[in-house]
Amino acid sequence: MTLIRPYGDTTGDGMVQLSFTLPIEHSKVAEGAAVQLANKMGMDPALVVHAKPMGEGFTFFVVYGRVNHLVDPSTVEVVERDYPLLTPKEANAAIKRSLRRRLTVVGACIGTDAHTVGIDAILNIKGFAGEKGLEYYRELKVVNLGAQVSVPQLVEAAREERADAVLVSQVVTQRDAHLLNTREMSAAFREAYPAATRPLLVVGGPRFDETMAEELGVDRVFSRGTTPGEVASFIVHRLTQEKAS
Amino acid sequence: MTLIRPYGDTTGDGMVQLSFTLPIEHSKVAEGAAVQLANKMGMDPALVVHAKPMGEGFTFFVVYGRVNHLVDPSTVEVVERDYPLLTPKEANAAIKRSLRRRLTVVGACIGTDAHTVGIDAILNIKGFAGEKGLEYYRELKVVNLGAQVSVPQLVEAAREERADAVLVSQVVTQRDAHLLNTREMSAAFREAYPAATRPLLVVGGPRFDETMAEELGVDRVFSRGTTPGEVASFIVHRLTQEKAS
Amino acid sequence: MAVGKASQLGIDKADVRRARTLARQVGKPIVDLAQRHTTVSVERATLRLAGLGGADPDGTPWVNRLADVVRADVGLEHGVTLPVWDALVRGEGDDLLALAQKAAAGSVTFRVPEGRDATRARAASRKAVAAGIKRIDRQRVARERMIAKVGDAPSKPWIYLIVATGDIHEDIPQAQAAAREGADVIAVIRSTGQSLLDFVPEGATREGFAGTYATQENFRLMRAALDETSRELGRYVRLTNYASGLCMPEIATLAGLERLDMMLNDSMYGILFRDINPIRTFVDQRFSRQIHARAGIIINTGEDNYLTTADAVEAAHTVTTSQLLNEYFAKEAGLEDWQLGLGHAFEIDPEVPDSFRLELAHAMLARELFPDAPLKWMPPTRHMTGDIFKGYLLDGFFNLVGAMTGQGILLVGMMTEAVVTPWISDRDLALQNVRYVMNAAGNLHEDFHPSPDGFIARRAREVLGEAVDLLQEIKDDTDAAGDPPLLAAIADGTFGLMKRPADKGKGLDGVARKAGDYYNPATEILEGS
Amino acid sequence: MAVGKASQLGIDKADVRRARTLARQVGKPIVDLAQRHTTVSVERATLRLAGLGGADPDGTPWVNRLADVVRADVGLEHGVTLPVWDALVRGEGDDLLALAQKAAAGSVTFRVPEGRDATRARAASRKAVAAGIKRIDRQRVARERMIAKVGDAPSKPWIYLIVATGDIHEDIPQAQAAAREGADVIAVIRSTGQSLLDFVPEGATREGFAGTYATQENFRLMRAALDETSRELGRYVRLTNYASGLCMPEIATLAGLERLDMMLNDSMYGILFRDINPIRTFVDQRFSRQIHARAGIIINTGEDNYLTTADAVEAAHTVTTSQLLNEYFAKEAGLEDWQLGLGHAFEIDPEVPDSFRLELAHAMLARELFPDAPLKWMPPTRHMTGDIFKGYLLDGFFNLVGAMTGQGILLVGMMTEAVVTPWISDRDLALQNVRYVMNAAGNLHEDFHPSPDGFIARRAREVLGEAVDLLQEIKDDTDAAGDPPLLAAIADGTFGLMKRPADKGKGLDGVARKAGDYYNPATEILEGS
Ligand code: B12
Ligand code: B12
Ligand SMILES: Cc1ncc(COP(=O)(O)O)c(C=O)c1O
Ligand SMILES: Cc1ncc(COP(=O)(O)O)c(C=O)c1O
Repeated sequence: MTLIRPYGDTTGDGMVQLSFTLPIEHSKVAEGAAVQLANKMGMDPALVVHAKPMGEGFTFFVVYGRVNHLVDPSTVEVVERDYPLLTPKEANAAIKRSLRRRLTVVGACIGTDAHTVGIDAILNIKGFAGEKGLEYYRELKVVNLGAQVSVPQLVEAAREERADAVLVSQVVTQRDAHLLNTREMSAAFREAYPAATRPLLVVGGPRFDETMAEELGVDRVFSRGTTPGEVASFIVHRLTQEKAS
Repeated sequence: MTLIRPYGDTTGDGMVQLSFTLPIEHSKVAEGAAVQLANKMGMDPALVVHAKPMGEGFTFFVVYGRVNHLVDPSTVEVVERDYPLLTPKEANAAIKRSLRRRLTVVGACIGTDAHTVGIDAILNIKGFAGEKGLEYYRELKVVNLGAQVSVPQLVEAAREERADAVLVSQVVTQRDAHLLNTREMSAAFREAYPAATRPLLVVGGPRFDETMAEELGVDRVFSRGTTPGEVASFIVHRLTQEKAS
Repeated sequence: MAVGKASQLGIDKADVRRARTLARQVGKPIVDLAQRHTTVSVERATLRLAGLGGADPDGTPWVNRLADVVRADVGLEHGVTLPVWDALVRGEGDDLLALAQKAAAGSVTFRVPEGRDATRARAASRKAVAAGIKRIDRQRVARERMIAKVGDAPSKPWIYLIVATGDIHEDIPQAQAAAREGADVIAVIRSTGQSLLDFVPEGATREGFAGTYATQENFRLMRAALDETSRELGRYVRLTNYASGLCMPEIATLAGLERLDMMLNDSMYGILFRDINPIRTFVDQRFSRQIHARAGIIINTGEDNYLTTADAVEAAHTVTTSQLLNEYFAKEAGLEDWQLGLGHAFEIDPEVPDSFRLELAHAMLARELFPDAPLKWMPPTRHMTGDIFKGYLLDGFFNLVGAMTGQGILLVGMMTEAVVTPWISDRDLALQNVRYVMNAAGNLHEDFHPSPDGFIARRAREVLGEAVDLLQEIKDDTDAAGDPPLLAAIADGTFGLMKRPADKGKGLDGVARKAGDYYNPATEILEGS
Repeated sequence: MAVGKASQLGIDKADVRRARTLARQVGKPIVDLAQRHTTVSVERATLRLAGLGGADPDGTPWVNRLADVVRADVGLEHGVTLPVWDALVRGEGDDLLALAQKAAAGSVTFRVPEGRDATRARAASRKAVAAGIKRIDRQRVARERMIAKVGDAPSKPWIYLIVATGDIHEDIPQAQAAAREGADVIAVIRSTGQSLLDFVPEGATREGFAGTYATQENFRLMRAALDETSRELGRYVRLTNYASGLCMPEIATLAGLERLDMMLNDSMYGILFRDINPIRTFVDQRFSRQIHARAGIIINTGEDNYLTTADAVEAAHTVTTSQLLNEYFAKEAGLEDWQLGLGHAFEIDPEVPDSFRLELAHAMLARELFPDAPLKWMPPTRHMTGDIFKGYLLDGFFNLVGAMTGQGILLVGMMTEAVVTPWISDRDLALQNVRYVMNAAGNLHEDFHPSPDGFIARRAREVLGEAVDLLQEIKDDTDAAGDPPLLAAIADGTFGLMKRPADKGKGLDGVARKAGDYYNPATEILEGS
């Protein structure tokens, strides 16, 4: 792969659009400050095409310009799918073959987060983007604890249900709520279980960075647009491989 | 003045919005490349909140995130008005007092540019933003050559009219047309006139950077939102000061 | 659009009457149920009306400390009033605070007074609570005076903007900026999780998540700031918060005391979206609405929320059904038409053909059914994505429906809906969007007359028909899942696809069936008896 | 909206008839004037039809070289045809190219043939030119066949998108991308300055400013690329360019030869906005429109441009007036209703109260006046600013007017209008805007019936009234500034506030009054005589 640049209307022109607010009254200096920021971001020339005074002591800017950075896609690290995508049928067969019992999955929105639509999209039969949710899988037992589950409640439920995997959703991200809660959760599981028997920990939500699994102490992070099939395939892969190995 | 940062919803949060296209098919790697660019621009964390495949081999991104740059308004250089703002009456009086003749201004859109609204806003009686244009000033003689005037034509007209100031508008900026044309124009005047008698050269248009006068070889650059009064005041100040000094 | 005017949508008056009759038939047994119960929060609200505020050093409010001890000693079924004022009359404390502190220290024992003791306790408590209600009355008068003096919002719809930084001291300047840019109503969004707290936090707070805690002090600070801005701008800027969750009655009370102007307050939201026990909710609802009625507060109901989980076309009639129920419950609690900000929303998938016309049909239906209610018109949220440009456009068309259908309260949509809680610039851009639409097309309704057998009118009648059918079904729902029928229907997942049985859900343990000697001076005064 | 239908705007049929009569009365003397003159570009177009292309090593087209020599030898008033084919018949060159080269080298002298020489020259020239016209005819058939085979644009309005990189090799992939994203029409914007070139550049070009040069080769490359994409997409994607400026007749000819589908072509744009001599323009106009008529090309007129300098409310009637004149001139030149993409635009200051309703009124008026013309609906440009969000919204409301008033050709507005020529993402976002509006509200016109005495209908009638008054005034304008009266009016600054006297302006020296023996086989064939 070769180096690339942003594309406005000509190959290599490097053009981008930027907007932000500065806590400063509108003036020529304020516009200069906006240019300074854009310059620091690598935009040169940077054109302030719109400056709007807002409230008291704030100005909103729209800036267009060329960035001089090169992008090297070959150095991008992404969490690529390192497991095969299975149909529900295949997933069921793999579980049957390898575990000889149903696999139990416990899901929840933890902390004070009440956004259940995401986890429901993964778990409920209805599913998401045309794929059925995990409840549809005959060999999966799904326990969906719903919203605002505390970490101790979750650990408790995981124990009671002898969960093979725990699926946690976090949607609210203000002040990094999702990161704090996830770390608290993974620490609690580490505390409550010996390493060998700890359930697989999976966390998901639209604003997660999928490369952060290790940092958060979980086995996998799923972000925006995840489909149930991906999640099922991952769980089955990990849990049946473990058994196999 | 103190250092400032962009403001999303909390002092110091540094949040900005960025959008651009990369010439790359949509994929996880493409999203990673978008994050890489944002990181290089100093955004960290950088969140790709929207990625849309466009045409073949292009993807459009919207990215939100925090920039770590600080902005120092005290180091911003702007072209501040270094002349007094005169009313038409005062300007007329100053000319009369100092030159004892009418001052001649020749205006034009040069090159292939046909956007006359900007220069007309400055020159025509009708004016702009509630201020009358230069034609309204009794002591100014205004010769508006209109659109698509070539540089030789302009020099010729300036000579014929014994212009004290030449006002040039440039609106089209694709491929830096405005900069090229302005440089060609100022070089021609330097060629055609001895330094002492060269008319004042003023250039304007919405996408000019006002700090570039020297680089472009002109006496002043006016940008977005200029009003006729500012231009008249500048011309009068420069030409009557010169006489005075 | 006034009552009595011929229907633009070809709606038969008899159908509307039938819908209201059904709503009453469904709602009345719930009111009876609510009257037979009390809750910890109703009791704490009563103590707050009597002037008990503040919290212990751990942050637990004194009303909680006191009510808990009373309950432990004598149960909840008599209400806390008789035991508490009995103790006061007995000289166990100089005032409520002293009593609460003593109770917390374990040095008082409560009893249920009888005979003359009871009469004395009743009289003393009624006096104390009446003082609180008088403060609410004075705030209502203060609001009316201030509006008369500085002026009201210049036009309808009122422009409603949210602030949600989590920090009251960031919220205040942002709210003031929003007001200066044109907001008529400021809503301070609550921190996640507050709805499930069984107490109201105390003091000025700076650490909410995606919203700021609702506290009496935060209410006071924000109202004072907006009073200042109202005077500066020459128009009264209204303040909104949430009377919702486990402490609904108390928050309503604090809102009345601190002169908030509108409150989110839905008869079923807590049940469906917070899994709060249905009986707890209906009891708390009725009390909080009685307070709102008294305080001259406009309520905002939450039908828009259904459409964030259910499909906005398929479930359109559940919105209408819920509006009819909310109306019934609200009026029963003493609220007047002008106080009913019934909710609905622009949540149809923009990919659906004719989505805009469907939105118009739904919005016009609400307008015709509730001609004298302000109506709260909620922007798109579910189909907003990270594509902020598309989002900005969608918000513009939402505003257009608002303008064309005479909505009273317009919640301004943000282009960053799918990204972050609103930035200062999001609000500014959003207001600019509203202003353009209102100025350019605000009078378009004059030119807009869907034909009575056209797409829009047919759709509106269809939705009303489905709502009537649903109400009929609810009325007839007499299975084991619950009684009254509405409880059975809620247990079955009729609303927002959530199944909420009457014997489950949070806060159930805070509910008690009233004993024969139950007494609550607040209810007595609010019900005018 | 078909002819004969009752007016939604309460417009009196008699007023419409009167407007058309006045347009004819104003236009006819101009047609007579045009018939009495020829221009260098008309003559060069004739040579192009006869097959002369290419350029000398300096880039000067052979048609220019040849025509210039002929003119120097015998003047323009006889046309170039007789002298040129006379020379060919005389054996001065094997073909046109050889003759042009010889002429350029100064080794031929031209004369005006008489008697049998003239007859022979006429016959030979007619044969040569007929071959060119036949190529145009074949392209028309090829277009029709291709549409029949791959399919046409699926619905109205046609979505019209511009590309403007300045480089034909960047334009092509961008145009193809735009087509794949939904464009029905691609317009390649021209480089600044081309309109004032008195020759058509040659070859594939990569260095335009804010647009790409219109050349025969660029036309061919882009049409071939779009043919490929049309087949890929299963719908014929139309291509547009500009038959405008000093070489209007030649560019029209090249468009016909290379199967372009639409051309910007206005009867007065060159006069007003490029300061081209009025007589030159009217002569070139008539010829170019005869070509377009023959080629089955749809013209797009330029009334939108008026509103970039004049106020869109005050000057609304000048748009209507110009549309009526453009219609008259177009029909006189043989164009049919379906070929009349009459221009108008959404350019009212968004700060003006009721701006959206005013836009609707203007757009509906155009729709009623020209029920069978496709109409070209132009997006806001003048009031677009660097605020791309506001711009995106404004474009959405522009699209809505387009949908509600059945415009045939929708020029898609860009959020970066005030910033740059469109980026690839701007087009994509803009198309998404159009798609949302069409899908969500495309059928809104069914519900939209402005009352005949309401704001919108009154405004429409007012504008029509003003247009009729203006036409009357023009007809009566018999002052010294010009004759016929339309020339006087143009000299007075009636349109777009520009004063353009008939004896001034660029290209005047390329105009000649025809001599008695003037001959032009192209005109003869095109006029079917
Ligand atoms: C619907 C909704 C609600 C509904 C929730 C109903 C419900 N039962 O879930 C209601 C109305 C109740 C609600 C309330 C609030 N909401 Co809300 N809400 C939304 C909304 C509109 C859509 C979210 C959604 O349903 N997305 C659809 C699902 C399918 O997508 P998803 O969650 O991303 O899930 C996918 C992936 O992320 C992934 N995934 C998610 N979880 C998991 C878990 C696992 C294990 C895996 C493998 C994958 C996975 O897979 C899913 C399918 O692809 C968003 C705005 C928006 N348009 O995004 C705001 C939004 C999420 N809400 C927000 C806020 C702030 C709130 C409130 C806190 C406001 C308040 N203070 O009152 C309240 C309180 C809620 C609370 N306590 O948490 C903010 C969050 C801001 C932030 N980034 O921090 C948002 C972004 C709106 C905003 N801009 O302010 N909300
Ligand atoms: C009106 C207009 C036209 C009209 C012009 C009519 C006329 N007689 O001027 C018409 C329709 C003819 C036109 C045509 C074209 N236009 Co044009 N047009 C515009 C438009 C909509 C507004 C410009 C305007 O009038 N602004 C209002 C005036 C008052 O503002 P201003 O020019 O900035 O002037 C102020 C200051 O800059 C300053 N100033 C300006 N000049 C001077 C000079 C001096 C001496 C001083 C002191 C100050 C000063 O003072 C003024 C008052 O404050 C802009 C888009 C937009 N919304 O900005 C596109 C725009 C300028 N056009 C553009 C283009 C590309 C064209 C064409 C080349 C397209 C084509 N290929 O066909 C053609 C050809 C024109 C040509 N040969 O130059 C592009 C330029 C892109 C770029 N940045 O390079 C724009 C930005 C649109 C776009 N996004 O594509 N256009
Ligand atoms: C009626 C009502 N109450 C409360 C809320 C807020 O949710 P929470 O209960 O989490 O504060 C909403 C949602 O906006 C609502 O509509
Ligand atoms: C009819 C017509 N011709 C030509 C043009 C383009 O301008 P130019 O003549 O500079 O190519 C326009 C503007 O869009 C137009 O409307």
